[in-house]
Amino acid sequence: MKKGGIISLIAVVLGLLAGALLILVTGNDPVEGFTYLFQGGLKDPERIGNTFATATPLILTGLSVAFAFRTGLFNIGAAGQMLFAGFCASAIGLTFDLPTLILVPIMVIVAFIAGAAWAFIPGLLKARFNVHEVVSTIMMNWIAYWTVYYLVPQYFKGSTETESKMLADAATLKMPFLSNLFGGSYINFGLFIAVIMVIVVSFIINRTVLGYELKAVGYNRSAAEYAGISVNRNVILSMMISGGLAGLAGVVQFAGNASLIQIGVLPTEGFDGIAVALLGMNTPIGVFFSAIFFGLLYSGKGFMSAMTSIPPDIADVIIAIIIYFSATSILIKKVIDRVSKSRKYKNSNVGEKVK
Amino acid sequence: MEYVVEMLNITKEFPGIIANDNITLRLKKGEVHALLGENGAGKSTLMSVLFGMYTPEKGIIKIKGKEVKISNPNVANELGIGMVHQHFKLVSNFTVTENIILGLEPKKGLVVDIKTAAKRIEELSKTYGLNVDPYAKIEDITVGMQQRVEILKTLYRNAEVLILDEPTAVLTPQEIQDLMKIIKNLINEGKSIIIITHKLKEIKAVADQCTVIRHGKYIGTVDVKQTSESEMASMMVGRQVSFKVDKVESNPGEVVLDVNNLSVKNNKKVLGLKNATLQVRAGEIVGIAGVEGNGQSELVEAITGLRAIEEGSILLKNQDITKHSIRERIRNGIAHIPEDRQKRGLVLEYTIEENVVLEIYNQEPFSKYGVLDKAAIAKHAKKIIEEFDVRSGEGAKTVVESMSGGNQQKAIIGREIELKPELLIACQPTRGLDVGSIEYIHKRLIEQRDSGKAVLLISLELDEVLNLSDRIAIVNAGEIVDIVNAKDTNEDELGLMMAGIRRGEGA
Amino acid sequence: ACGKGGDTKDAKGAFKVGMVTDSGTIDDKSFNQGTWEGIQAGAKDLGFNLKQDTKYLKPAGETEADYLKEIGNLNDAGFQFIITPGYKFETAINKAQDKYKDDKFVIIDGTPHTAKDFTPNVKDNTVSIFFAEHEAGYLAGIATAVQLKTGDVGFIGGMEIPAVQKYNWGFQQGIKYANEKLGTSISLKANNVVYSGSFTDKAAGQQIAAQMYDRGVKAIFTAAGGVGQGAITEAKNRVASGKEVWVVGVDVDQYADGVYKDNKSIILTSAMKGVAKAASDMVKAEKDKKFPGGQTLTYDAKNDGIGLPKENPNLSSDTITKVNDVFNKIKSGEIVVASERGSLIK
Amino acid sequence: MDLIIQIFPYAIAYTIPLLIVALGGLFSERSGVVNIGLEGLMVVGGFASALTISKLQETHQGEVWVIWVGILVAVLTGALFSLLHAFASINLHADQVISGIAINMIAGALTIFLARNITGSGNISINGITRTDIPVLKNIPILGDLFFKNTYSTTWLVIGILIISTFVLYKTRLGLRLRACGEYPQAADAAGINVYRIRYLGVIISGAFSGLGGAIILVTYSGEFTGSVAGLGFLAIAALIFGQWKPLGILAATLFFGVATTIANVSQVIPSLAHIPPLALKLFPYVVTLIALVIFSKSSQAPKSVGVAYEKGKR
Ligand SMILES: Nc1ncnc2c1ncn2[C@@H]1O[C@H](COP(=O)(O)OP(=O)(O)OP(=O)(O)O)[C@@H](O)[C@H]1O
Ligand SMILES: Nc1ncnc2c1ncn2[C@@H]1O[C@H](COP(=O)(O)OP(=O)(O)OP(=O)(O)O)[C@@H](O)[C@H]1O
Ligand SMILES: [Mg+2]
Ligand SMILES: [Mg+2]
Repeated sequence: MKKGGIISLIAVVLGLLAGALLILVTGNDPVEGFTYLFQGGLKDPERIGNTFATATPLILTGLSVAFAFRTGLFNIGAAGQMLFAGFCASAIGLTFDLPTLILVPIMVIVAFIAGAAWAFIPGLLKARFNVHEVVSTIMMNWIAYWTVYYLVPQYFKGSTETESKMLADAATLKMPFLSNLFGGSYINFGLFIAVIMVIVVSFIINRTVLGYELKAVGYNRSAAEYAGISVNRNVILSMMISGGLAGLAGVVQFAGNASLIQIGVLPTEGFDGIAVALLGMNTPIGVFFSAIFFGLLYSGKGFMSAMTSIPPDIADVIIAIIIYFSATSILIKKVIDRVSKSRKYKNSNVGEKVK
Repeated sequence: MEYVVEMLNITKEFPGIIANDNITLRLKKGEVHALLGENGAGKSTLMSVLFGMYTPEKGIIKIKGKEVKISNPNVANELGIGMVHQHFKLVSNFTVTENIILGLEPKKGLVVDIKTAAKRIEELSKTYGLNVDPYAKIEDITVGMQQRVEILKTLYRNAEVLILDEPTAVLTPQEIQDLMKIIKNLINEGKSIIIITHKLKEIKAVADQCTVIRHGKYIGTVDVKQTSESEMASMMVGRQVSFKVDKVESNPGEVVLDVNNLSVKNNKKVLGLKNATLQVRAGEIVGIAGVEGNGQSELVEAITGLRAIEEGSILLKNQDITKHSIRERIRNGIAHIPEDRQKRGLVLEYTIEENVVLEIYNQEPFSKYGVLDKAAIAKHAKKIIEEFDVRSGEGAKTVVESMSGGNQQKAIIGREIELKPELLIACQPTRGLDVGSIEYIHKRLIEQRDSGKAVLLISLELDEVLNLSDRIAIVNAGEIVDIVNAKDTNEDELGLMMAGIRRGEGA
Repeated sequence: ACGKGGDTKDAKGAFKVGMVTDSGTIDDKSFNQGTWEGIQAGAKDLGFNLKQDTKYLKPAGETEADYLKEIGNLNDAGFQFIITPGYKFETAINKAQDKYKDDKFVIIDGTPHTAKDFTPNVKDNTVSIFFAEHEAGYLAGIATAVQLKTGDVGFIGGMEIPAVQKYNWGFQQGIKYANEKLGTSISLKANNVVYSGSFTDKAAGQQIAAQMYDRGVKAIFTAAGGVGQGAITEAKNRVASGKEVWVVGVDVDQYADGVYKDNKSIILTSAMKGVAKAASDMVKAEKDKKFPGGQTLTYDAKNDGIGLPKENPNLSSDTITKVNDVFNKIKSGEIVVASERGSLIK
Repeated sequence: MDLIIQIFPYAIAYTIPLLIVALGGLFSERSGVVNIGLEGLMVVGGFASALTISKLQETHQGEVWVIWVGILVAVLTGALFSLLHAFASINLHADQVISGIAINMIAGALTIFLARNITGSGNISINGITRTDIPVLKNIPILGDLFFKNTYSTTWLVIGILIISTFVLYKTRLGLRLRACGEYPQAADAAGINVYRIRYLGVIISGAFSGLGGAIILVTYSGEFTGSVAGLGFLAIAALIFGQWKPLGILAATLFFGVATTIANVSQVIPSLAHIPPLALKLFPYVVTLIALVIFSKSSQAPKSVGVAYEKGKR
């Protein structure tokens, strides 16, 4: 894992270097650009708060993807799970008039369940029929997209046909005290949910019987089956937990960072989650830091763009290149191995088997 | 007489291991040359070098006296060298013809000319007595037939020199006989052959010369006619070996496993095991002898619950477990050393610690309230590592992927024995292991028997079955042909029965 | 570059104008583009350094928070005159006008209000601008009807947002008026009034337009962003194979988009709203220290804030005369175009 | 039936890019490399052709060869860009799915970035090609209406490629080798075939075809590059699986998507469809795909070694 962290860091550095090159090519000053990029995300409490807020749903979708990954599944459907769960949670928030302390926990739980339910279908199809989850979750994304598209205007039409009614502040995760602490930023309770989930997921994966089973199934289905672990049950369960985490991202996004649902958009956080998980080497802690890093780039790029004439799209290019580098991390790994091996060889008997 | 192939002072290294260390091998025209060595001695590697799949670090290769550089298999083909690999290199949903012509496809215009190719294959098949249908699909033909396709592949490429890598490992004794005939035909047609094997009897039967390597090093080349089997064996292992296993008379007790009229479907959805009835008692080892794919896997998977059954019943200590889940069967005392240790037996990404609790991680003391107790697990692992001599780089924390096959196997065996089972099913427990490990594992299996456990042994190695078992069930085409006492039978008789010929029916 | 929150104006008296786009892009051939072009035009007239003194930012998402973030970025970079197109900015501007009291805001197609309370809350540093899209749609309806005289026409909208709906309703009323008063016989069937549900799905635009044309529709009024582009593609295609079909453009003069050869276009006319004019007006007003803070402006027929293009090569002079006639009647209040659906289709 | 005839030409227009991209995916997967980056490769193709065509049309208004030059550039660019994926997944044994995701991200971000820098705008519009009827053939009853009226020249190009691809895959040397590499690369390697080269070829073809698909979208129904192809690349992958990795299966699957999506899009205009809830129509293609995948799951024809990196000498 330590090596994984180093590889991610190297990928980040290489991505930033490539970005710097691009900035240079377009006739701008990379040092200036990066200065403003990071200032934009960190300069004052408000910006720091916004960076955290931007990172919050990414932490959760990143966890969602990483969790599935750890159990051998590729959940490309976090966007749909997030959207559907966000819709269900918002529906609760718009329908019931309850005190915040009761309503919001219900919404959070409903979001988790809705996300899990949405992911249950691909999980079931995978377990029972061996339908590849990449395809089924893509289909489920579109099904969520159109379902929400038609249900929002039908039942929760807001000021126009294209958006839902706005949630009352009491039905959101907003925390005025926290927001004020960060200079009026829109940071909200979702961050705590995300951090708690990082800890919970980390605990599940590393310390529990459930995590042991899920990983065993992910690494080697045949061996899990041999040991009497129910493979199907675990595949479904894993997809559901992954979907539930994406669902939490949904409530955090639509009842925290925003307070209404716009139809006609699949939340980009769902796809960014893949990149976050990847850069985080699929470990909860890694996901946390890589989400913060993504949040930093996303919230800083506008400022960079405002202060210089570097197009804001450069941030996306940098992220994409970082992902390519971490996808090809084997190259980096080889270099590291070579360096550490040549060291190892020096103080061991050459010719002995390296085990 | 001139040499068709000379490999001189070949050295080939892999990261961390020297697979071939200064090896020399010379093959005369019209000769069958055996290459002998233990598992991992470097035989396949040496032949891969000759076939252009690896480039050696040192050494030269001469073909018909001329020095050559064999940079890839195409070059080898052009030089008239063909290889039949230990693991067949056949595309299973292609036809025989498609497989044979792959890489050397005749064309008619733009189109691959299957017809002409098939005709040529048919002719070759006749010439060498191979009897292969050029239009059959690989997945539909027997292993023996597939091997002939591999031989045809080399002949189609006009190979002068054929390399056969452990060709007999997957064959029935009768198929082995046929192969020997084919080898003779090939020699008569002017081919030269290198055959890899660690079966001394076969070398005696067919080879002229024998080159022995050990731990990647060249030991020597002998004239087979002049050398005894035990001489070759000690060259191979480096010491005097007795392949006999010491064991006392068995003392069978009550019936532990009782399989009645069991029928099970195989992966192709047809009955792979038909109406099998078998009992294993406490304190005895029952061996299953048979060629791969004759119902052994189906039997074991049905007993362990990995595969649904069609008909029949399975009783464990008089309790009907036919409908029990895998986990319940493990609880009830079935332990299973799986035939494919990397596919079934281990989670390669897990450490030794994690692997030794694969079946019991959810029981106390290894977990409580759904939370793993890492200390208890570590203690358990330590015990197994010590008792079963599992060697690895970082002790209990070693990721098993990085361990050698023998040590992986020891870890599995330790884990299963530590389950303290009533019935121990051991499938191919020594496959791919060296002599030292084999001896050790055999000792542990006998120990289990002597302590009153029922042991079901499945092995493709007749020697192993004969030496370890008290009783032997022979399977053929999914049926139990017969069950005999190990003392009352021999390899020849078993071989006949494995080919489906019952006792007394004669050949 | 520039320091934080510095002077609104530099030595030359130029100030920096920023814009935040809504979900569309800066080249959406619609109000994002219109707003930006207006800013550029205004700034150019005033002799600004376009590269340094004007800037647009594209938010990462469409939430209030995303919008506020970009507004904050502009503010911090010294762009203290900020124009935002679209009703989606309503709550964001409502907060921004309090948060950045030294900045000036122009919101187009919307008015600041809180989440719960829809009463407009236009502070002194904000101007809210609306357009009478229904009047523009009305004129387009008249022009289409008079030019074609008989036959079917259709409407393709994007998503059902207010501006698009108003175009639609106005268009329907215009057709009706022409049929009743100007002797035309144009029909607009319910099936031919469609909201595609997207502003980007060009394939859908093409397919819907094709179905309409196949069913005898001669001209389609599109108010649908990229979906409209799909319809234009389809129309060009048909004209190239000798058929006569038309598209009525929206927001800006789309004539150039419809050119298929020799400067001939399938754009019959366009229902324009003066987004660019509004944006440039505001920039100039600020420069002249006449920024109408606190007001809600409506750009309509009366102040030439909406209309058809000056040049309409595809309209006969008779048509143009009649359209102008109606235009004047709207100006004078003789004709009142409803901005509500009422009994209209969809 | 009438309905089908009415919408068919437009359904085809939608089907064709999907078909060619899925066909590209077929070559990649049959050679053993999963390519989830088709979406990004389409975007790259769309961008390259848009840029080329718009530049050329500035001086050569209305000339058809301009379009074809644009398409050619798209094909080449797609092929070139796919090398990134090939290198990662073939030489570096990277996780092919992840590498594909990275390709999608790079393509999306880089094209917009370049478009902004080159043209000052993220969008590039062009004048596309027009549909024509095929003389004589168009008069065949029903078939003429379905297939030979209102067709784009690119449609015939793609149909041609489909036929050639089927031929290549099943009748030629290359096809045999390609399929062997996807099924059991060890066998191909032992037969002296350069597995890496074949896989590179498979990926490059997928890049070229995806680029072509992106360009076709541009020159037929879209007329404008906007930095995205709205999930069509992913849909192509679904069609590839739905079509069971066979050219004709893919044709059927993409045609199904084309027709179903077109029906959903135009339902409001067509009186006989107008009463079906639009949600049902929109969901139809996706739900049917899921059901179809379940039905086909029993007899999956996936190349056995697809997605598995081939390491020479690994046993
Ligand atoms: N590609 C490889 N990379 C690393 N090590 C390898 C590779 N191939 C073989 N080895 C190692 O080289 C040694 C010789 O292997 P080889 O396959 O030649 O043995 P063998 O004599 O054919 O054994 P067997 O009887 O099991 O077939 C072994 O230790 C093996 O693990
Ligand atoms: N194909 C291969 N590729 C890479 N490494 C290999 C390969 N085969 C073997 N190795 C490595 O080479 C080393 C020796 O493996 P091998 O299985 O030959 O051990 P061994 O000497 O036979 O030990 P044992 O007797 O315990 O089986 C191990 O570290 C193994 O991981
Ligand atoms: Mg070994
Ligand atoms: Mg070998």
